[in-house]
Amino acid sequence: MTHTTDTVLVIILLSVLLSLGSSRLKALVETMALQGIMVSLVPILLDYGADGHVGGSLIFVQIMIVIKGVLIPGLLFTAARRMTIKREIEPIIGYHASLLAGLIMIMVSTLVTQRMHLTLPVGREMLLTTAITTLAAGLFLMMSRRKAITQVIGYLMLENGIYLVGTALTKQSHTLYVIEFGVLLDLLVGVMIMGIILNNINHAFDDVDTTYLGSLKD
Amino acid sequence: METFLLALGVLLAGGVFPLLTHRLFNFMKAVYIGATVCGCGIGLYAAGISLRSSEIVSISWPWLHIFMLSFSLDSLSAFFLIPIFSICPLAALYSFHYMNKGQQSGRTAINLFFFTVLIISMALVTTAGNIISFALAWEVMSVSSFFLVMYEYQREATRQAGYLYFIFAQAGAMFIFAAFAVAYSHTGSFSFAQFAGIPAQVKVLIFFLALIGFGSKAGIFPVHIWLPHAHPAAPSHISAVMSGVMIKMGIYGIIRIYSLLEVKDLIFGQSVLVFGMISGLLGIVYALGKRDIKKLLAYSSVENIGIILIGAGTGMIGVYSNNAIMAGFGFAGSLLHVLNHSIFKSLMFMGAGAILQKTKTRHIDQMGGLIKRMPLTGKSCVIGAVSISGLPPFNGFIGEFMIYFAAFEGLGVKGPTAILMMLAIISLALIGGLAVTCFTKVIGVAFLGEPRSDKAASASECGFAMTAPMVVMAAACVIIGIIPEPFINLVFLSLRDIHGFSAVPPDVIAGLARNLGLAARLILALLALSLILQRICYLGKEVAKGPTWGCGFTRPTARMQYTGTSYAMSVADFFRPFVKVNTVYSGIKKIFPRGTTYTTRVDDIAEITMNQGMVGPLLKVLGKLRWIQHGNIQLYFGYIILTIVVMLFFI
Amino acid sequence: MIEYVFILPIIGGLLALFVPVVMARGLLILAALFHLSLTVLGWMGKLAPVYVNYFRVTPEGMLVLMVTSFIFVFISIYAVSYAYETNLQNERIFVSCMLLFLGTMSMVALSDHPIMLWIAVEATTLVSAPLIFIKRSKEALEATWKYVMICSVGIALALLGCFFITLSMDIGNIDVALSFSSLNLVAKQLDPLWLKTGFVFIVIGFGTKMGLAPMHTWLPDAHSQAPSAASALLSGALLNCAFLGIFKVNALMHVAGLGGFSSNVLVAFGLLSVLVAGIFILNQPDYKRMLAYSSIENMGVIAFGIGVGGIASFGAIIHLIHHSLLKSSLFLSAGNLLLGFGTKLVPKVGNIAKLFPATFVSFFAGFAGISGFPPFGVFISEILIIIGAFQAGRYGSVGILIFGLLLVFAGAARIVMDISFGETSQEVLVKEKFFRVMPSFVLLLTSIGLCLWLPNSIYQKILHTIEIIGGGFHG
Amino acid sequence: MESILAYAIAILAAPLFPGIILKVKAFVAGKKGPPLLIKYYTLAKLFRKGSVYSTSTSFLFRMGPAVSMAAAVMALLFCPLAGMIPVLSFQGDVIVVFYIMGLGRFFTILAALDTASPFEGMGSAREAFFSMLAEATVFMVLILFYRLNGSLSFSGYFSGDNPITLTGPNGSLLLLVIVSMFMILLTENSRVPVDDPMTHLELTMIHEVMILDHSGPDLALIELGAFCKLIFYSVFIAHLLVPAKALEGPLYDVVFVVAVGAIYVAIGITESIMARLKMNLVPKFILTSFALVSFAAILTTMGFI
Repeated sequence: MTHTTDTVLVIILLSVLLSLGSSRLKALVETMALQGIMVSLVPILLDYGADGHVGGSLIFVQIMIVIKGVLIPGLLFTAARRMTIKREIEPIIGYHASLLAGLIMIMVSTLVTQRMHLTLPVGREMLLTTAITTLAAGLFLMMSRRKAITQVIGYLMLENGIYLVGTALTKQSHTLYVIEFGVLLDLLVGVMIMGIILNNINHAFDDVDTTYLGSLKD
Repeated sequence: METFLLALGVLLAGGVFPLLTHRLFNFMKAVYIGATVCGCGIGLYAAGISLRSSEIVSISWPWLHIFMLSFSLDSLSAFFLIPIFSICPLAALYSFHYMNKGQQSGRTAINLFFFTVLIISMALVTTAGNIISFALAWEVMSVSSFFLVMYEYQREATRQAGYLYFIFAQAGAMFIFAAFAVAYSHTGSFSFAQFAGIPAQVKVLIFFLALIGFGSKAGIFPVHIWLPHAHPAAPSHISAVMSGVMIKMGIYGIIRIYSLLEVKDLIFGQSVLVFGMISGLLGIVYALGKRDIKKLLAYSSVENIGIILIGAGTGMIGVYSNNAIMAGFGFAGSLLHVLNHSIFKSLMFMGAGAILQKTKTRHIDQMGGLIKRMPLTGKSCVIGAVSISGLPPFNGFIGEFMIYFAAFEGLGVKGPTAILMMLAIISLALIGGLAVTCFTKVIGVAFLGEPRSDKAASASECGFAMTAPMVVMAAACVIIGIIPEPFINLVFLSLRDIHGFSAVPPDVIAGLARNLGLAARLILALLALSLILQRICYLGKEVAKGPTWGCGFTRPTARMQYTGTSYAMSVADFFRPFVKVNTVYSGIKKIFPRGTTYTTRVDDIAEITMNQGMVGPLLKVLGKLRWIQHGNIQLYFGYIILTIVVMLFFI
Repeated sequence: MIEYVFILPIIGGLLALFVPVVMARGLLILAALFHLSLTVLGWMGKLAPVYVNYFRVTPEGMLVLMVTSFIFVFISIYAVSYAYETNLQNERIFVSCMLLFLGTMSMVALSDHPIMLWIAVEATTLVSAPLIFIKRSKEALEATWKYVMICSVGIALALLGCFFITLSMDIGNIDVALSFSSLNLVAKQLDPLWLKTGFVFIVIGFGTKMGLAPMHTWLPDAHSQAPSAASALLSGALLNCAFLGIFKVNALMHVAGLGGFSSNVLVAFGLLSVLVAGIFILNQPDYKRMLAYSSIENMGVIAFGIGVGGIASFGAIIHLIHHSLLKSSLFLSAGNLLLGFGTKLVPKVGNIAKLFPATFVSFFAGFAGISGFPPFGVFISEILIIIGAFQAGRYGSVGILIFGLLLVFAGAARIVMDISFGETSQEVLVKEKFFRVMPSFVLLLTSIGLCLWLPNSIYQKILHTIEIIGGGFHG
Repeated sequence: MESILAYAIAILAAPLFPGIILKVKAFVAGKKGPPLLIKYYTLAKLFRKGSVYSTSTSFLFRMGPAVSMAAAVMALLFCPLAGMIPVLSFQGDVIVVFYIMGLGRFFTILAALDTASPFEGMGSAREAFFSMLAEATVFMVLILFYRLNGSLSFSGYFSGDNPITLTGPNGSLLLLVIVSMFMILLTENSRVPVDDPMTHLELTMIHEVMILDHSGPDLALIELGAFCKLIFYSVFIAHLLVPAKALEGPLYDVVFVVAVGAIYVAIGITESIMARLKMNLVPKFILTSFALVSFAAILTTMGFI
């Protein structure tokens, strides 16, 4: 099923590039939903390719899809809807430059993957490249955008990337669903809290621009 | 040792007492003084026992599973206990009338409590037997003295002084800890006993770290800066104890660490000597330039620390060159000066305190004529001033003489030592001359002549609790001066336990002590004779009273008297490159000028250098770095990423 | 079943959302006391974990748990009195989050599985965010945002680190349960490169939470904006929990023979933190921020001590205990000042020696303690750390450390003296009250007490804790 | 016994010698000058008089003369006169002597400041400053002597196996010492070019202004002390001039007394041919003497001797 996996990975990469180039918040959230679903699919595809036992993980993947693909984007969507300004007007790094940076990130990730000298199962190089790109793009997004909501999206992307790294690198045998679930729950609650704060920021400043959030300094 | 602990116990009980009974103001003070005197008496007795017997007593308890708190009492410790236990009760007595504000009884009680803590911690510093006990006692000493300085915290100057002192205390402590830590890393034990086995280069490092640390407490020249701020800020009996006793703990530390390291190098003695000379000379020059009497006395402490270090350095070089007389007299002079300085400096500070209480000013140019209004204080201070200038027949001379003696002995040593000894002797001579200038200024301007302000004119003698300690100390100055034999024997006795110290032939000591005593008694006798002669000459003659001859001025006023500032200025000017003299002169304008001002101020170059050369630039650089916390969350993410990138290079 | 230690507070926390405010207050104190008694039982070894895959009673965990539990009792007393006096809005949320916070922190202390630890640490971030936000001011909002975002990103990196450790297992072809205790047994077979990478990410990740520079940026904001009870908890307990994560991985590194690397990393972060704290404490206009930076400094000192190892690691653990006691006491005193003056600005407050004598004593004593003056325990720990650093031959590092400590001391002393003795024109809004003063005194006295007499069980726990990283007295 | 006799003679003869100075000065100026015994007359006159004490003064004002007198008399005790051994002597007595003189100065200064007169204050400041510098020279001389001779007492310097004399092995160095000691003598005894005892302008005075308010027996004591001090320094220099080993017995004593007289003559000639130095040049003058001795002392450490 490498084809499917690769397709999924390419979609993830595309979503990364899309999010780097998009200025509309709504579109960003939608992209994230797509990415969340795709990321959730990766382990099951890999697993299926390996030995075919799907069982418990299937339920888990469903939960994950719900959380990453529906709940979290939903939360963000609600948050975004309340905002008066629905565009990232003046990003710190422009969209074209961001896209270019995204391409560079993909290249660097490929390089890094090769330099790691890991004996990965077939097909996982691509996964690792995607993972690192996603991770880096997440961090990049957080640094280069002013809107608070974009930062949450960046954070989600970072999480996705890390999750992918985890899937790519480690054997599934370590997976304890309690743990996975715990991580997910943290993510969900985290985004919920971020959402609440976003709302409050929006309420307090009439915008979710982080330039307003710079009064605490030395 | 039990006696010693009993003394501490009595002191502690006395110290806690005021906290409980501060509403009964005078009763509290009386009981406190009683207990302190009692405790210190017992402590002196314990020190005496220890000096007489040659065995070293010690005691220790386990602490926190990992340490031993150990205290031991050898002859050197016992010697340093003497000033602690003899000056402190006098200062406590002094405080009875000095701290006379009943409405501040709570604060007074706290002050008395910390005073006791200070006494106890100083006693423990001198007896500490290992690294941990020393550090503990040292820190308690710093923090308790800090609170004592902060007594009058409403004043801005006091807060500044307290702050400065706090910083210096902590920085000094850090250096001491570092020294101990280096030692520990080579001995692997907290005990002092194994210090001797440390490799020679490491010993140098330890010694210099400790020298900086102890030096900042003692007030060695470049790190003395806190001293002239803290002493004026503290209540006078506290300044007396801090200046007379506490800073000697720094000296104790230096001598102790020297003795423990059993050093063989010349560099130790040389550096101590050089620091001594610098502190001595610049200390007294700055003292001369100051107008604030307590600041002046504080700088004079720097000077006396310098003299003590010159003695100690000479002694160390003597040990290195196997010259028993040089070693013996160097150390002995240094120790005797420790004792002497504790007496006369406390006396002077108490005198300053008495003036301060009565005239409400520390500005020396606003005093004058006080000896007629405060005769006991004045006379005691004259004796103190003669002693502190190192003049015979009082005690200051005895110590300085022994240091001279050692230094002259060192002139015979080959190599660079002779040059150093020459410098030491010249410095001592210059210090002596400057001290005379400085203290004639203090006495002449503050106590003699006509009062320069109304407050000085209306001053009166202070209470017996304040004059009694001063009289006792003045008497001690005289007694040590004219009967020096037992005291010289005492210091030689306390040198016993210093390592590398070979005994000086007793006949040399005895001969010298006898001669000094003889000289002192002779000058007193001659003085008595000439006084009698003077009296005889005036028998039956008419002695008239009249105004001072005005040299042609018909209406001299008190304000026309020579001020202390002018008195000192030519000397301060002479040392110009090391002393910054700031003059503000408004000039004479127009044909009929009016109201011009002229002020000069002497600034401490160490302080200027510290402020402008170190603290200023440092604050500037650090201020620039505050940009780090920029408030921008994107930047903060950037830090994290940067850290990752940097760290990945190190994997 | 030791899991009750965190389950009960979490249940209590959830419950508190639905009961009347008065009951919630009672619940808070009750839960705190109950937690303490459970902790004591656990300390004595009476309770064993049930989910052995995830939880385990370790000496370091018990130390942290004990400290947390102990200070929580007194902070809760303060918090109740504080909430009562200030008519805190959303008090139920406040109480609930306090309890959840306690629960998640206890969970951190007991976790043995790296990712469980991670989950618990992330959970502490999430449940403490409302605590910071409780006042709903714009500044609080900003602080909370920064807190949540920076910590989340940081902790996400720690998760990456956990994955790398798993990877190092896979490469070493080891198949054991993923838990610190089992990893320690096979540490030598782990792939060193990936273990090192994992360590770096975990240090950066949990270091963010612990407040190591340069990831500390959220800390002064969050600590200064949170209500003082929460600040005390953040500083006194939360930072320790994050430290625990680093400590465990560091121990693993030591067992794997990579102690040299991990030590250097910790020393570097430690020194940087101390210096950064020094920079910002000088001329700091806000006394709560000053305390926050002081926490950064102390975390730096702890990291430094652990990194140096040997006798210094003993010092570091002692430092951890006493820092928690003293810093939480300081934050509680600062809370009294904030209530009393209504401002956090140093130039506006002053003369508390006269206006708030009891708070003055506790504040000044706390400051003296945290600066390393006896009879407080930081004195011992700083000496031990300095000694240990020299023993390890890190002369340059210890020089920087001492410089940094002095910077911090100089800055803090200036502020504390201005507050204590300086003049103020501010009016006193609220007088100090017994229940808001008592907790800080108890915490201070505990520090003094532990400096006079260290119970054997604590001593043994510390020794066991540092045994694994080669710490101790004769090593 | 001999020593005590010599000591008594020295004190009694002390006022005689300043007469020589006056005579010499008069001679150079082409005048007749006062009688040789003028100082005795003055003293006698002063002792007969009463005094006026300023209302500003205290007991210290009266102590000043007594102390300065006692100090000078004490210093002479340690000084070997001619061929006699001194009345008292021990290792280190030189230090005691110079410090005792310091004591005298201390009280003179206090007595001056006690009068509240601005001029006396000014004089005191100068006196303290200059004598501080002079002290450095004196101690440098002591250092040099110790290195030459290993002794720390006056009697030790000029007796024993290795006495300090011009004819000795280090005679050349002593020339430097003699010059600088003479300069110190001029400084310490307030002679031209440092100070002018004859001046009438208080602003320019040093020593004289300090004793302006003393009168009668007090002034006499001060004068007597000053004479003793002068003779002390002269004797000291005379010892350097007259070779100890070359002459013996009474002849030596005679030559010695002549030498002392010669020094007074030299003072007189100096006073006649030199003008006073400007006040700010005085420190330079003293430092010159210091430099001379230091040069000599450093030579000894460089291995030349």
